[in-house]
Amino acid sequence: MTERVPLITMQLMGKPYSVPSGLTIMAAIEFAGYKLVRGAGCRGGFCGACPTLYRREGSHRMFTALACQTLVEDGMSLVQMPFVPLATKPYELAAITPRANTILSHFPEIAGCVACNTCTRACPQGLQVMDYIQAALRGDIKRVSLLSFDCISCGICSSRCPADIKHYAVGQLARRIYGRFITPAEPHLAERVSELEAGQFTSELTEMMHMSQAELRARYEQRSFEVVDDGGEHSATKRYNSPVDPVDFQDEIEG
Amino acid sequence: MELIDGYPESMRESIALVERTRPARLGVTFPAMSLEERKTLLTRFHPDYKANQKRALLFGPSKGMVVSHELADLFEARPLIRSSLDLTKIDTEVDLLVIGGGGAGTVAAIWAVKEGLDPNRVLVATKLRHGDSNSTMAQGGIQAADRPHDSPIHHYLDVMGGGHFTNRPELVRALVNDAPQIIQWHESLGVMYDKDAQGHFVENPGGGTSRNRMHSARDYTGLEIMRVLRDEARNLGIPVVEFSPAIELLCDERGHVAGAVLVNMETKRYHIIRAKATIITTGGLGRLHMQQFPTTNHYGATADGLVLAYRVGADLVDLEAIQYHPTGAAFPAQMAGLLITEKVRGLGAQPVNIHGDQFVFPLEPRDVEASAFIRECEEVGLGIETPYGMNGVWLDSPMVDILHGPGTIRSALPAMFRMYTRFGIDMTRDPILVFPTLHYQNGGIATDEHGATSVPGLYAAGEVMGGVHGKNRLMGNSLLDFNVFGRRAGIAAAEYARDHKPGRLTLAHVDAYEHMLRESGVETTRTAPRILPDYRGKEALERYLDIPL
Amino acid sequence: MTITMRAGSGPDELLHKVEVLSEQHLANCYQCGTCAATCPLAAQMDLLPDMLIRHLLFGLPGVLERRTLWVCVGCESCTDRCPRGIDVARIIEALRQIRLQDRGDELAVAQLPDAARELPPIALVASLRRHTG
Amino acid sequence: MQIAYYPGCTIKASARQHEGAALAVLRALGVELREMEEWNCCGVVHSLTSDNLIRHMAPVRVFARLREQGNNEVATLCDMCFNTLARANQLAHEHPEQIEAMSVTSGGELNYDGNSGVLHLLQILRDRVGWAKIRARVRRPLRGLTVYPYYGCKLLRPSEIGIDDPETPAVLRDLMQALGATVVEGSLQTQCCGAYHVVDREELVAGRVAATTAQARERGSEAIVLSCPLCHFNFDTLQPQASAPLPVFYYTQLMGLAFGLEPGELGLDAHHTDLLPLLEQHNLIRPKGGPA
Repeated sequence: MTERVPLITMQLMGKPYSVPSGLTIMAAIEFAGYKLVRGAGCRGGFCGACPTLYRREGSHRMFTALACQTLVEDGMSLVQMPFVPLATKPYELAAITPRANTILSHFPEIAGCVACNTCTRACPQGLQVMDYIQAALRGDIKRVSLLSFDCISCGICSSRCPADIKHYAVGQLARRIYGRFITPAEPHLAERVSELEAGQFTSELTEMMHMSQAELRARYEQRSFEVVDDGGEHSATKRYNSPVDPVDFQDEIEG
Repeated sequence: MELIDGYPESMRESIALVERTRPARLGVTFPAMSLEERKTLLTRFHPDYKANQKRALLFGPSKGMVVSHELADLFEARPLIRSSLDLTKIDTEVDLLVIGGGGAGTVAAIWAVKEGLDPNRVLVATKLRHGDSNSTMAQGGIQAADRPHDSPIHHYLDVMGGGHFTNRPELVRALVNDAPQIIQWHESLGVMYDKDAQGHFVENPGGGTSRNRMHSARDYTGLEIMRVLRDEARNLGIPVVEFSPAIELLCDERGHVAGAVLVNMETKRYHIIRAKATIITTGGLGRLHMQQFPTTNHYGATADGLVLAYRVGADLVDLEAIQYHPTGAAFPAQMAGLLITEKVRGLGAQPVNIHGDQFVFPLEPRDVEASAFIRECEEVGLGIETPYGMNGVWLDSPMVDILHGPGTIRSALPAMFRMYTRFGIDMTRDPILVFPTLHYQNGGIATDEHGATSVPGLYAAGEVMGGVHGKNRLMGNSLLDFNVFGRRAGIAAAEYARDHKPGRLTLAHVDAYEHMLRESGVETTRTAPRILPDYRGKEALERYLDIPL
Repeated sequence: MTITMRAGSGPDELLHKVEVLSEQHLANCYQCGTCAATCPLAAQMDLLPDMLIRHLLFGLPGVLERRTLWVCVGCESCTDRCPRGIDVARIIEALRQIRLQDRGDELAVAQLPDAARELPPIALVASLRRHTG
Repeated sequence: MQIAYYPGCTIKASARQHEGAALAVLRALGVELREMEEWNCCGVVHSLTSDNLIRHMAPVRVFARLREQGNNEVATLCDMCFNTLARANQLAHEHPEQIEAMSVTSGGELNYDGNSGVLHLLQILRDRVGWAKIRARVRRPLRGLTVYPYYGCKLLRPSEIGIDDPETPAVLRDLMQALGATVVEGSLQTQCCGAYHVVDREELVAGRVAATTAQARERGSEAIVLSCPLCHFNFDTLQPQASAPLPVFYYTQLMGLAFGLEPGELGLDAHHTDLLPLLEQHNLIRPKGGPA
């Protein structure tokens, strides 16, 4: 650090600690002398191991965050909530028939949603959680899947819900149903797998395995490359602009 | 520090130059290097090629292998338990013990059960939570040659070339051969890969690939695969014990692996697990912070499995080479080292220097790309300095939306976008600063194509296993690797468990290891496995009292 | 058995709570029995609506344990036909709410039979609203 | 005519045929229902106590969203949604302080003044389209078909919300007569079917359904016609086993038939009780495998 970093005070489970500003909550907890066993996972916002509840001076509200993705603030009073109990009935995906009430029959408690939106406000990923639960209630599996896709299963939604809904488990089931039954299967895949099973590439692969390094290098250097974006039917990149993607970050940018 | 939309004034000046050169750069890509040029660059700039940062292993089956000091320290360390530990009372008796609850371990357990093992006779032990792993953090994609104009042959060549032709051919064959089948399995499990309306996968290029075969699920590909696998394992009723790392393998009197000693990290109670077969799937080593590089890895990536396997005499391979991902975040400080997926470059973002000029082909293999970034900062001196001293180069992310239409970043890279937004940077408008970060353990425990190590009863899969990527892994082959070899190891271990019975448990190898340490003249109080890195603040530790409470 | 009758006079906590929650004045009831006569589910009730009002006014015990609370489905026939303008459905809703707050859910969602899981959302949502707190 | 449309959960689940038929019929009448972009469950039953604000959040949120999306009037097909929304609207209008309290606890998301209009589809048909126009659109009158209109509770009660006289409602009768059907009526038309008791007191619902269908049959009815998706589910699935069940129609399906719309649009095969024999008997659809 080339600048001198001012110290701030955070309350960790009620005890004040003086920590440098600019740290994430997780780094601040560690700076204070805690060795985390629970409450830290990927440390990059992907695993959901570090849900944190906190209050701020001057607000009556409870806030939620991922400790590894949020800067510590002066006057913050926080606790980590590294585990949210989950109990779900096992299911066999292959045995499910996707119907309008499939999700509801697995999770009847979603009928208790009062649309209070607490889950959405609590979601550290900024997902429209309540809307995907509502979509689940009316059997719109596609919408549940798209809206819940960025869920990291931290469980904050579930801990805050007055109807005790297990939002992240609802999203998981919907996505698996969507992925397996609702999106069409890749047409070329079965063909390629049966080619492989028939041993179509075996002799060429075996041949290459036994090539000298020099021969292999020569083949490698002569490889042809696929044009990155040919604009044709199989153009890889042109499909990235998915018109159905509902993720909206407008609030995050402007807020 | 005054920030303007997330960046300090000093960096804003350079961003203006990047914006100025952008129109001319669209559609003009810096040429790729020849193999000779790559080699020169690597030897001069890649961290792995710095001789003073490494030393040879003094003993054991891979004696003489030159590895990073940080890794050598772990091999030259004392076990956490003595051979006198009471092994007479076995806590759990299973057919298969899987050590590691990330991608490879979960896949192995699922396939062992599909192969016929009773789920209640399988145990997955994991150090953190089920799924806390590098698998979950993988963003960009998974390779599989499943389109008509692609083939396992092309894939094979790409993998071999990327690994500098040091890969074990039979492992690469297994990798490319099983890939389409793995994708098909994922489809049946309901993994939501990016697809078009007809079901065609969206397939993108990655560094070092000659065909577009990168399957993705937005930029949460690893998360999506991992959470589906975890859900499937739960539905199959496979028991997982969390926060319980293995601290030592157990052998029987023949020296065959026969289970492990687990420790509950919260109560410190140990558990003796006797298993007919054991699979190590403990992942990588980024949290050893080689040469003090930041890392993209998860909290538990401390090479525990390598240590355990080496203690029972398993061969290691290719651990000389560690993968530095070219694009770790370099600004802001809170994000330092976090992965910026290669998909950003796959979608057209160019790396540029302080003047906004290109200096390298955007999709060289990772070690080459990383070395070029280091050269630009350290030798050429055209890196961009951050207020806290770290240097980096720009990755011109706004190009993605320009090339593919507004909204592409938000829909194809939501994790990246969300992460930068949290720290006040809009990557659709401004470039992002990157520098190489410690990413992947290329080598590891040596196995055959069925995951069997040189020690009977012990299997390995995933990042902890070596040989398949040679000295350098290509993007999209780690998600593939843990699926292919997790599956193969699960099936092979299940078969092994059917015909083998472990004998009396012993920790004699611990004595033998201590003996080798002494013989090699290593005198140390270091212990291994490391289990977790220590990030506690210096001031707090200076006043730390180690007293019983 | 001794029953203490308070006949609407004196403090009665339950009566008071019901009156506040339902915003109805129970003493307005003159026991004509129209509500009971009009209720399509009266046959399943163990205390008819008019009697229920009387029991509350008298402070008789056991009102909260009556099946009537859960049999009433809120069709509001009684409400519409009451010559004294009493919203009987609100009185029963108030009792349900008091009971749910005291004793917890009347419906075990996790134990719903498979057949109930095949119902339209409308049935489950309504049932959960009336049977869970 | 364009009206914002709130479908409700069940319309998207077990009552899709009602929606399909309604949209087809309205197209034929030049009315367009435009589904709200984002909506949530209305809560189904209006909470009747004074301090249960959280239960009012769902319908109030529907109105807040309606406004956000630039509308001031909303139509619905479902009787329970209609009732819940209309009463929440009334609550918001009469008790702004309660809406304010809800808004405060929900991060200011729930601002609403209670000044929107809520329309049941039957009101649109009766009051905006008119029976005359409907009669004029009939291509294949339901001549000879005798139906028993069933209203249930939520269309009619409480009377300040209901769309018709709670004691002697006429809207379904008038509509059916406009389509050319014969209508028989009875005292049980306006009595509750047992509603959500189907979840855990099914016998109670079965009793109500048995009594009502017996009355309908006694009066010579060949079918029940109704509006509410919950009533529909109960009548369609819980009729006594003893006699052949009476077919149960949504009025929109009968309108579609009378308008001569494609039977495929009307979801006639989505019912538990087979509708087709009766329709074939009255020549309202072509028998399967019959002459084209």
